[in-house]
Amino acid sequence: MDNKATILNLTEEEFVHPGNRACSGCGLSIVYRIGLKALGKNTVLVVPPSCLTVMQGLYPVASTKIPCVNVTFASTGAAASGVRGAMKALKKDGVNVVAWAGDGGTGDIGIQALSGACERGEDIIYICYDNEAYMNTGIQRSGTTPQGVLTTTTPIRGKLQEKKDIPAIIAAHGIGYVATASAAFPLDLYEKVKKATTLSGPRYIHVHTPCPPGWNFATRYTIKVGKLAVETGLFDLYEIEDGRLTLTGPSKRLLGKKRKPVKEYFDVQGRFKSLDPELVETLQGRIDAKWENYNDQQQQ
Amino acid sequence: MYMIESGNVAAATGVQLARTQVIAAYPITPQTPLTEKLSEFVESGVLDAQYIPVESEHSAMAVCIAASTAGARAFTATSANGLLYMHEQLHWAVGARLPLVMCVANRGVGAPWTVWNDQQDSMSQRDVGWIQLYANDHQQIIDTTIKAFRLAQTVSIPVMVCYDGYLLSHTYMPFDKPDQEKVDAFLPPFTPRHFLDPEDPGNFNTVTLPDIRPGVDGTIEPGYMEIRHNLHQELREAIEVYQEIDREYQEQFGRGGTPLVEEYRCDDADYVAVCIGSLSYQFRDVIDLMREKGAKVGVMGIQMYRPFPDQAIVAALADRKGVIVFEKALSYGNQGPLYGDIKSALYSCEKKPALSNYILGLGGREIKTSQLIDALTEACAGQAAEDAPRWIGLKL
Amino acid sequence: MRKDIIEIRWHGRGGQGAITAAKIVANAAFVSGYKGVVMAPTFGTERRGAPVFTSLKISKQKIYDLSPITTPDMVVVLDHSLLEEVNVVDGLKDDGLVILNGPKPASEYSFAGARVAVADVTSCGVQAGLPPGIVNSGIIGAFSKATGLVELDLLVTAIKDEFVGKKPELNAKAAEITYENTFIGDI
Amino acid sequence: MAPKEFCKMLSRSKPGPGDGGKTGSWRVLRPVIDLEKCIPAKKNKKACFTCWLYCPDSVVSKTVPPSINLEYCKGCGICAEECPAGAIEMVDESSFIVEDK
Repeated sequence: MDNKATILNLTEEEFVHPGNRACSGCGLSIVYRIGLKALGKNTVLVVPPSCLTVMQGLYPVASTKIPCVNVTFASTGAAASGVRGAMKALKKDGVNVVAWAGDGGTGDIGIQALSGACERGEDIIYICYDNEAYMNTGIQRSGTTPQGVLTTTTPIRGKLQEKKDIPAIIAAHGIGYVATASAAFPLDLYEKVKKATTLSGPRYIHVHTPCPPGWNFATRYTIKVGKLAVETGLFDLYEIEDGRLTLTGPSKRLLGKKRKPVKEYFDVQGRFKSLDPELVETLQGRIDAKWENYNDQQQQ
Repeated sequence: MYMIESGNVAAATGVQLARTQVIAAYPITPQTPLTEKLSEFVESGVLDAQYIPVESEHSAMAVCIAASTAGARAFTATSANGLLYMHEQLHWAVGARLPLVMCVANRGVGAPWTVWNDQQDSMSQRDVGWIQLYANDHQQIIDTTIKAFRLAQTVSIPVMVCYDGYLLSHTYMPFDKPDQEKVDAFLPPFTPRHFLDPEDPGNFNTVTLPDIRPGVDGTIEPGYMEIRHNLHQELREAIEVYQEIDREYQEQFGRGGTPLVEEYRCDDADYVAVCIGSLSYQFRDVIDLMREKGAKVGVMGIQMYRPFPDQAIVAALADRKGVIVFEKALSYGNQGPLYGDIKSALYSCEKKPALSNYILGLGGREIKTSQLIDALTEACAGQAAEDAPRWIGLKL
Repeated sequence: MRKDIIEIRWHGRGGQGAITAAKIVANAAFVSGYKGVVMAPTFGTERRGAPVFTSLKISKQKIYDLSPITTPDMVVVLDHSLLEEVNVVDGLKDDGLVILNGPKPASEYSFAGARVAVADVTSCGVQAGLPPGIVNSGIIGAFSKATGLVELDLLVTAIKDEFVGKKPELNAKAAEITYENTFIGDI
Repeated sequence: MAPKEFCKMLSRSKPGPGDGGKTGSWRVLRPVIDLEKCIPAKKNKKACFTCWLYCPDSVVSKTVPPSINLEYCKGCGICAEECPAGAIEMVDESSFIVEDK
């Protein structure tokens, strides 16, 4: 990047109107607001059912100043391909075609269409905001819900299975750009989205997105919780280009350092309250092993 | 220019002449040769379009929906379970009022698997709001495909062009390929007033409330129910619109004239067989043979099934002694779907014809001319005037 | 049931080109004045090497009945090895004709009263310069000689149109050579 | 057929504020900026703007001093939580009732 994004040089132009229906303290609101700043006006959005559908407004009022087509749940990747196909057919260049979906819409019901678009090498940006459950329908487990999390469909013991690693699945398609980001690090997110706009082919950005009602924490802690996920080494910020994974910003700074125990992250959220200490230990072990690997690779 | 080609190639040629801009499709028998041909047209440069080889029929329709919303003329094709897999998207496309055209090479649906022809696939999609046109031979396939694009963009409602799998899709027969120049004059480019435009950002297909609601400028905008009501009204109006389009096509190309129903020797017929698709042509030999023996019979093919051209159908059938509906589909647990529709249309007639319903040809079961003669003779003798459908060629 | 329709059934193996052969004859027949031409391949799953058949109906009038042929006026057999697997004369009309690609003289074949025309199409193709096994252009020459339904020159033109980019001249030559080497047996 | 009012055919929304109404009414706690502590206010120049960056509802202005659009502020408190100078306090809305009237 020529100019590093700073709070001061970030554009004041807003593409999202206030007074929309997002929950108080919504992580997606931050991701959406900052992401659209990076994408800019010359953008077309493709959105399946999700919190974003509601946040974008009920007919006939839209909260977003970017053209958008709402599509069926399973079809986002294909619909984005269709928009790009039309742009090519109509000889319209220079428009960012951006699919913007939740974790369920991306990794569960939408993965077939997304996989197809990646395999075909469609010239689209796909942004997944991962709030780790079906929040729009009232907090049901999804493929990306972490192990041990209480949801309305894992109400007592918490989810038994591990979180599905969507960015790794997408990266396995061999596409040119895969990145992870967090609502708690808006400038890192901004730079990754901005970088994506300068590339072509399928580009995928997976954004960890805290959700106060879904994760059961007070609205003021959205940034704090998001930061803890990164600082404990649980959710890592990276880019994958040409098959090479590079940690970025806040995660990169953790290399070779002592990380905060993941328990700190669990303790500030109601959704982890049924975790038994044994599982906490297991989960900490997994994080430690992962970082040992990162550190080893760093030394090579 | 005359060509001898398959029905699928006739359809593909129509799509090419319509200067379709975005094509998405997924292979399914017996539709596949159509999209193979289109991919060849695109790769060879005969057609300047984007061909997107998607990973499912659901995605094929997603591509068409999005491309059309972005302002491009879009097309797909499918059959049987592929069409059923699209079901959700069919509703979406029509609710979004997109002028898509889709060819359906009619095939029976599983389970059990069958690849052969019947019409259960498209008949089971009759209530989604798409316009359904049926072609009886290759000339009608190519002509109807071209007219379908014009109709779709005139009324902003998607159109399904259906033709019998294998019987038409894979059979070769001669047909005339219209001149590109004349097609261009007949079918203007697709230029929607609203599309995905960063200069005029709109949010399409947003959540819509049960009630009406003021917009940003204070104008009251419709609720879900008004939008759906308007769809129904305009779908009804499409009957007349299509007749006008067909008249114009006839003036330009010298073919057409039967946009809603196609009658054969019906003028003085006491008994009329009614069916959809190529069966209505096969019936012509049956009618000729029975006429030779003095029976006053005729056959009527339904060319537009949705919207249902009830007035034209009542006008054609009202004073007959009997109407015999032959169908390659069934509303399971009830009767043939066309039969039910015709019965309901004739309810208002003072002198109601005797009605009979036959189910035949399911899953590609061969239909013999002799069987049709037997059934029609039986019905003319008043022996099949009952609601429960009779089955032809059943081997129990 | 219509008396004006000539029904021709083509027997071949999947991938052998029976459909292409029937299509070429359909094109030439149409050009020669048969307004009704309907050619329907086996409906369903065609597998390479498996026996397949194709229906061709021609008439001076438009044809409406698309159902498969059950009582052919003539059958064309692209590969004599099919005779062991398939009853190629099934439903053949009483004065029917069998046109066969086979190595033996016509007198060696007997089809219960049917007329027989035989050509060693495989050899004729090789003689024309085609790779061994290409028989779908050659058999058309035999068809023309045996039936007289469509003039050879129209068929040769149709062959050249169909085989654009795929050795059109050699395929045409195969048909011509086969035409000269088709022998019609006595009844 | 007469040209149709395309807008009445389908759901196509136009951008505008306040789709969810005056979302300021959702607030239980109100952010109040202490200009004595606020960094841009103290320095009297464009600086910090952490509150502006993190605000989910874009109701904080990037001005000196920053101001908060209370018509739409949902009162989440992220600005107060993240302010590096501790300049924003979340104050019970009920204490403003008299004042507002």
